[in-house]
Amino acid sequence: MSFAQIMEFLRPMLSIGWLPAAVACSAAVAGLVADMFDAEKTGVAIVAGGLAIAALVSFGAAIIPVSASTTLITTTFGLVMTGGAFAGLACIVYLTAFLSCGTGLFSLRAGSRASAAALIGAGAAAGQVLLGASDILVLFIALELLALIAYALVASGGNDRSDEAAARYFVQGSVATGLAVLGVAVLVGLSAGASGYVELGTSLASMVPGAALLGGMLLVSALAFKLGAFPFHSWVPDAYETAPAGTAAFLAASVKAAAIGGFTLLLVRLMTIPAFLPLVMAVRIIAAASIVFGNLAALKQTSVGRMLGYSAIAQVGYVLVGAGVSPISTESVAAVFLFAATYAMGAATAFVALEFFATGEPTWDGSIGGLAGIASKHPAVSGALTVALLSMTGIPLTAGFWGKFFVFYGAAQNGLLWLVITGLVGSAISFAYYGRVIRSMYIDVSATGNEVAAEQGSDVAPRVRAWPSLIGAAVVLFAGIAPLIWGLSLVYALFAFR
Amino acid sequence: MTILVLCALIFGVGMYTVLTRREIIAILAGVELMLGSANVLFIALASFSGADPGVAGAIGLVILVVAAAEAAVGLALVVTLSRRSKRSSIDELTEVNG
Amino acid sequence: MTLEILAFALAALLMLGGAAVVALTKDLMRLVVGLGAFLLGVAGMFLYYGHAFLATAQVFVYVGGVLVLVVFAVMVVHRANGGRPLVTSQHDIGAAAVAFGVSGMLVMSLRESVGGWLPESGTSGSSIAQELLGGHLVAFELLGVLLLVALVAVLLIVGPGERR
Amino acid sequence: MTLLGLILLPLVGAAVAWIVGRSRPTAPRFVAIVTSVAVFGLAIAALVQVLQSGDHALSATTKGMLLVLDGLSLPLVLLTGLLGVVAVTASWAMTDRPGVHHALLLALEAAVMTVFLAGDLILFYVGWEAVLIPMFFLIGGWGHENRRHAALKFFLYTFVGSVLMLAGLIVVMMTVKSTVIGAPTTAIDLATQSWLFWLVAIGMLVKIPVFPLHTWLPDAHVEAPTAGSIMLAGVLLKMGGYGLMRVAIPYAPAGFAAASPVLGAFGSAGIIYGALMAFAQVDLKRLVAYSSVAHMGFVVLGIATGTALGYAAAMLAMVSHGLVSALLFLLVGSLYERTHTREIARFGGLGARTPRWGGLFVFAALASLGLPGLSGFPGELLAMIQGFGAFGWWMVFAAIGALLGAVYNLSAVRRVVHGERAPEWDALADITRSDTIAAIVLCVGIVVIGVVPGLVLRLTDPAVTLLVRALGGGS
Amino acid sequence: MSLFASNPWLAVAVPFVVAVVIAMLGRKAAGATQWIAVLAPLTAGLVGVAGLQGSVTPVSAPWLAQGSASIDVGVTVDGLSAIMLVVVGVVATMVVVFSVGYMAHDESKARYFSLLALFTAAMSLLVMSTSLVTLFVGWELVGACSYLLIGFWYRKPSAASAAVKAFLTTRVGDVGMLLGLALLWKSTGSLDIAAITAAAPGLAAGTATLAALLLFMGAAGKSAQFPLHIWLPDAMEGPTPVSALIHAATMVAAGVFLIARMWPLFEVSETARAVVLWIGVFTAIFAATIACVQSDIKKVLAYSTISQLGFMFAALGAGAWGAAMFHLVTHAAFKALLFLGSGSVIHGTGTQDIRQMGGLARRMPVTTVTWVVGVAALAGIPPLAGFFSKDAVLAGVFHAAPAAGVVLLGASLLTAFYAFRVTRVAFFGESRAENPAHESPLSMTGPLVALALLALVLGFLGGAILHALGLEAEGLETAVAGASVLVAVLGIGAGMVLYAAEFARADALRVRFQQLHDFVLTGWGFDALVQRVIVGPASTIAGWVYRVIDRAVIDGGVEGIGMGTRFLGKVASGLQSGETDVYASLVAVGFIVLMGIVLWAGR
Repeated sequence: MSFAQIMEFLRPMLSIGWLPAAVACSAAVAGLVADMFDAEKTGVAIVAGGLAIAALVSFGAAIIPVSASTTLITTTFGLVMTGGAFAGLACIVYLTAFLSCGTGLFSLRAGSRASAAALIGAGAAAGQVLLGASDILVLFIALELLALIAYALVASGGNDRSDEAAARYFVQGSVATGLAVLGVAVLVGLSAGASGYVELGTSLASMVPGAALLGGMLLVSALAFKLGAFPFHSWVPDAYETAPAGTAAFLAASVKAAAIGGFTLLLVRLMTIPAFLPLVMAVRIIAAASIVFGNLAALKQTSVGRMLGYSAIAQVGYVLVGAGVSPISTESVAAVFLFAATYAMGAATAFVALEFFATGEPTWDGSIGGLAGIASKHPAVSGALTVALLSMTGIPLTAGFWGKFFVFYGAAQNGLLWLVITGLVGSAISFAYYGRVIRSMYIDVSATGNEVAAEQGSDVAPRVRAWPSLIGAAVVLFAGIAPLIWGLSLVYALFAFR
Repeated sequence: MTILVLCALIFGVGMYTVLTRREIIAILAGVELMLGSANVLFIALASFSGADPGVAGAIGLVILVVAAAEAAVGLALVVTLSRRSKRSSIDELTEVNG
Repeated sequence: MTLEILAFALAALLMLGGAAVVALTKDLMRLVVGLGAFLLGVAGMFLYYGHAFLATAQVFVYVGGVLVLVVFAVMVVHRANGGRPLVTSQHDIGAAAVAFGVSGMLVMSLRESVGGWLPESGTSGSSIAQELLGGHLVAFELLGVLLLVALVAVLLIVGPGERR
Repeated sequence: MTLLGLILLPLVGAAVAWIVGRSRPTAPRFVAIVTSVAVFGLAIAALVQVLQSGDHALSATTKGMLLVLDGLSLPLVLLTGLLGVVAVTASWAMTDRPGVHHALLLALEAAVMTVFLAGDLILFYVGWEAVLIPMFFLIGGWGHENRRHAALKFFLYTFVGSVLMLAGLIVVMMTVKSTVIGAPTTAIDLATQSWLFWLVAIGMLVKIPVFPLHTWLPDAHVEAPTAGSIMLAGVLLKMGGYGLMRVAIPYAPAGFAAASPVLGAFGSAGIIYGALMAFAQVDLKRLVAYSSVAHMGFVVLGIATGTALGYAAAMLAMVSHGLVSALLFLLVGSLYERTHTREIARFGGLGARTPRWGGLFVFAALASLGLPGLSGFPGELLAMIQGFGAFGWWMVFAAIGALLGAVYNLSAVRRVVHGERAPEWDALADITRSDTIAAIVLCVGIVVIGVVPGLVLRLTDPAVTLLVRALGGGS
Repeated sequence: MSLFASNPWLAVAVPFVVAVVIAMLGRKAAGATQWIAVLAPLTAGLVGVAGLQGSVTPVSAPWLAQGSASIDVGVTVDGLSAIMLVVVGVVATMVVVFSVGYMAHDESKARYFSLLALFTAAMSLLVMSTSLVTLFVGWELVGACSYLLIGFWYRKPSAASAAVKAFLTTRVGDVGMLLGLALLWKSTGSLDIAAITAAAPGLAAGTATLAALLLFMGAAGKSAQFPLHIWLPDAMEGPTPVSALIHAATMVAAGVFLIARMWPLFEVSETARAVVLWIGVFTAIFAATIACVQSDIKKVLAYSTISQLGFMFAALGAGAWGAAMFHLVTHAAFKALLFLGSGSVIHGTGTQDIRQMGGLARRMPVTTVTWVVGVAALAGIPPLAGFFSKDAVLAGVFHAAPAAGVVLLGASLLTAFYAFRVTRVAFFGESRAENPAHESPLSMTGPLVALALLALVLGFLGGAILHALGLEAEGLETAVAGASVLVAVLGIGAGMVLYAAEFARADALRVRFQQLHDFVLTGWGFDALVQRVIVGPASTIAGWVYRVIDRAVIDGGVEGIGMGTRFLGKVASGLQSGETDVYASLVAVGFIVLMGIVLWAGR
């Protein structure tokens, strides 16, 4: 049974767009049921399994050669686009969620792990909806759903610091939700209840430019807040620092990838209206601000989580460089999706590795210095974290390089050389803080000396799982090296708008 | 036109409450103000632009439910904050920074 | 005709009064009452626009549910430090400018697209169900997931409490 | 397929060395020596193939990669192969995590080979960046007190430079619409060329390093282990010069023509500055590091003349500097392993105590000051007389630089090898056998190229004439 | 002989192979190897003789070729190089033979003889090259060998620094020469000597003068002319045979050879010749005065060499390059004789200070006789070789610039005076040495006798030498000859009288002019000046530039940028102060700003 035959057999099933979301949600519910019977570990495992299946299904949907007859992008209920590039990005959303649950979320308090896993499962499903949303209402609901999940996951740390970060995140988030509701009210209200992008197109064109602009900007701001772009970034560092590393992986990777998808689609829709053309300038300014602020602020950090938070702000800046091109073409959206995928994989692997360290090394206080000499104790996971950090810096032979390359290539074709140089120099400076983590892991001698720590590490291992970070690193490395061997076209395979 | 000014005004008051109140419960109330006024604005605009009442109602209901869910989670946060670390005003919430 | 205007004015007054109380009062209990008044005003507004179902939903969900929750939260929070629960706020011009800046922008940009001063009352008719289960099925399903997630989230935030 | 082998073989070797190293600490060096010798053999096989092939170039493509080996890259590939072997022999007695050390060395060699063999711009950049990672770990892992700072400074400094180069390469790929390296079919318009050349060249100038952009080199060298220094000085610096000739100049000839006086000036300034700094050093390894800045000044000067002989001078100077600096670092490293200090003041009269090491060091110093008959001279002579043709009396500085070269080299010999024997080193052992073999190999190379530079020039002739004709430059 | 005629490159290859062989054999077979070393100069000499018969075929090949341009290298033996080869061959053979005895008890003999052979190879390459490039290669290799030989006893710190001083000072000259090469390459498009000399007349006057002067700078460095002469006296730290070979006969003569070889270039530019003339004259008189007060026998000879080279450059400057070459040949013979003589004296008495010698005539008869012959030749007493060559030089200089001629006469007077002063103090009068001196063995006295015979015979071969150079031999100028003989006799008299009977008169004279004496003793204070002005501050300047420019400015700048960004990072992260209301207002302000941008950009 060759690969093609398997694909042929699976084709009818894979073409159902919402299948992965259904699997993820049912897994979440099953996880909750298991939790009720105090079977917490199995609950998390069920959710993880469900997410794995969802990831595989959407991967299949992304790469199966769609016969010419069927429409390019299959839409479900006409409101959520699935298939093609959207399935590709959905696959990444599910994969990163799977990695996050795969760690077993041991850094959370006992008793709350299964519910957190359930939230992650439901969140991944909502993520797929968000990234494919072609209806303002669906976009809004998915956005708020993910917001609620995010507040809960940050608070799941179970200590004063995480409560404080969650509360602050909530206050900011509610202001953003207020703006979103206002946006929905204006856009949908004025277009006589038509919330789908298609009908919206016509009514927006006929609407008074000022109103359309206001509605559009409200929604863009809400999404920008979800992304954590510069003016709306304040929640990112606190959330990533205090949230338990496993859940932070979900927040940083899958939620962000989904938000990037949703944001880009909204931009594509809005950019068709002449009134919105200047929006591109705003996106570029946010991009540059995010890159500069994110990179600079991350330099001073001592906590790894907080540093990754600031670096996330910078990474969003790079995405917006790709999104801020004026004639948005399928190539530029594909480049943005690709970057979202490579960044999500990198971030997920990093946080999952931090989860391993947090539970494997109880004495670790989350600081960069605390990781000194850890490479000799946990060579595999430190290797995975190193690959993740190198990918986020954009060093070749990792997926991150291709992500950045195509985004900057697109922006350069658009004549945005100043933005490209800011982005590139920003990613060069980023090694100043990513590199410090690598340096402390490999080069610094740990205070307790390597020998003593080596044997002590072995007995804690059974509970803590290293395989999620290894899978993540393997994907990042494979995606980095494969294009060199099988050609650049492979890079577009997952995100081609065939 | 009056409904527009009214809703906009109340939205502003809600935002003002969120930005200036020290206690989180009061901030929650401010959030409710914002979301409620936005919902009313939607219904008004929908009826003005001749939307089918069913659709407007459905979307209105969606906004209402989302706002309610948000309030519930907000309250949960408030309760945990006061229970676990005896803090309810945002001036005490400055431990995580830098 | 005047009856409708009267009803509209009453609802508007309720909303505005409630909002003002929430923004300015020092006493937490009076704040809660203000919030209740505002929510009732919103329900009245829905009624005015002919969305009976929505009004009832508003009353039940908000005035019944959320308000009670708020009172409960107030009890929990202030049980600890006793005395009349006081509420302080740091009035500063900057925040006012920002807040009313947004509303000003709102008014300025929507001015043309919204007609005359007189509010028109909407026609009634409750075909919400067809809509929710027809064109907006996805929204309905997502709403269900959202509510489930809200429930789980609250449980997670509050924490497992004393295990059985 | 030999080209692909040149990249994959060291990678495989690295993996094997790393795996073997975890179990038996003595095994990886044998794996490393076998792999590096095999790679060098493959390089010679490639040389034979190129000589036999009609158009003096060899190319191999996989779906993703295009590898090209022609006159410009051949000498450097051979140099990399040779220095790979020398680096492994130099770290023969390495006891501190030998497995990882040799693995990193071989990985470094593979990355450098990718740069020299890259046929398309993306692969060129991938190789260019990939070099930083093993070097970072080599400097960090086996350095001395200041290794943490030096490793990060090295990585960041060259990374910012190469990121700007990437911006330039993106603009090139965009305007020329193809990523294959070579003179562009549709020439880029002159206006962009003027700044494009600098944008592309900045990454390379940092790597060479050209005079003001050199401060990362001494720190990196002082901290790098002997084998790391040999590869860093011997091969990594050449990527800059090679990059200029292979990528920067063909794509922006007009930009290069406008920039060549500035390049020439910085090149000559580098010669004097490097020599002056070397003379002022108290740390022997830092002295050799600054000597690299001086020697590479000749390379930049040669390239800046923009003539066939100028490029030939650059190639000769690069190959010669590769051999000479490798020999110097080998000797300084072996001395450090036995005395655990690099302070020149504490040395003295080592010629008497360690005659073999002393003799080799004097030979290396003479080669480093560009004594005729040794490899340094042809390159430097050509660079200067061509430089005179292009820049006239500015060459006085380059000539004075050559004089200063003699000053610091001979003063180093006087303070270390000659003079009274410091009592401290009475029981000092002479250079080890493995290091001697490696040193002898390098010395033979230095003399051969010094006496018969035609060997290198015959290889580079076709490629250089092609390059010059493409640019319409002078003879 | 035909073997050498057909392949002249043997003169370079054989010595090189000999050097490698001796080095390879190393300490073990030092005894045997030293005799192989003789082969090297012999081959050079034989090739020279073959060259004299004029039947040598030039050999050349491209050395640096790229694209359309190429620089060729090659070797040939014409009249000029044949003479030089013979001189090198003869003197080197004598030195090697002498060294066998002199270095008998030195344990690193192998290194000594291999370096000597290498030197011969380099000298032959220099002399026979057809292209300026190979000439420059030989030029620098000769400098390197002199560096290695001066610093032969490298354990002595003074020898080590003298070696470095020698190499660097000659290298300063080479800077000029390199620029000269570059200028010639640019203006004539080739570096072949034949091509350049052919194109010389066609060159613009300025370029020709400049090129000539630059080449002269190299020559002045190598031949220790003022101001680049400071290294030669210190070079005496090396073994005496080395001084005899390199610092008397061969290497230092390379400068004269270079100008002779590139004569057409000098012929064209008047000013260049004038510079050469006056530098030569000044050096002659300057060095002569210093030689008069030296107490170290080798230093006297060193300054004497500088002075005699001054004579040769004066002749060149005056246009009589034939006379210069003739004087070069004779000077090579008798100066090598004197150096080897001093070697034998040092070997015998164990000291170099003439004040501790005295009365050696009785103990070392052969050395004394040969020494006297040499000294007489140096002073220019007929019929010895010195007289004829110096006369030719003086004649040439008088023709061109009579004033210069008079100064040279003065210099000849001083030459005669210091020559016989040393002889009187060292060889006659009472013996002041503690342990009695002993005569050197035959292997050392043999070469002395041979060279003495040469000093006698060479005078008459003047015509043959000039003929070999392609010039016709003029007769003797009676007036000039008479004057020079008179001056010589006067000098000798003064020397003998002043230093008779325990130097009473000399000491009295010195006490009266003590200050002048000390000033002249230190080489007119020039050496100290160079030390204070150039060498001393060099390391402080380098240190200063390193600390200030490299560390503070450039590296400081780079580290500064690093710290700057880190500080900006602190500022940026300051924004995250933790106040919730700031965070919330940021969202609202963000929206307003965004809206503003879009409206402003859209207007």
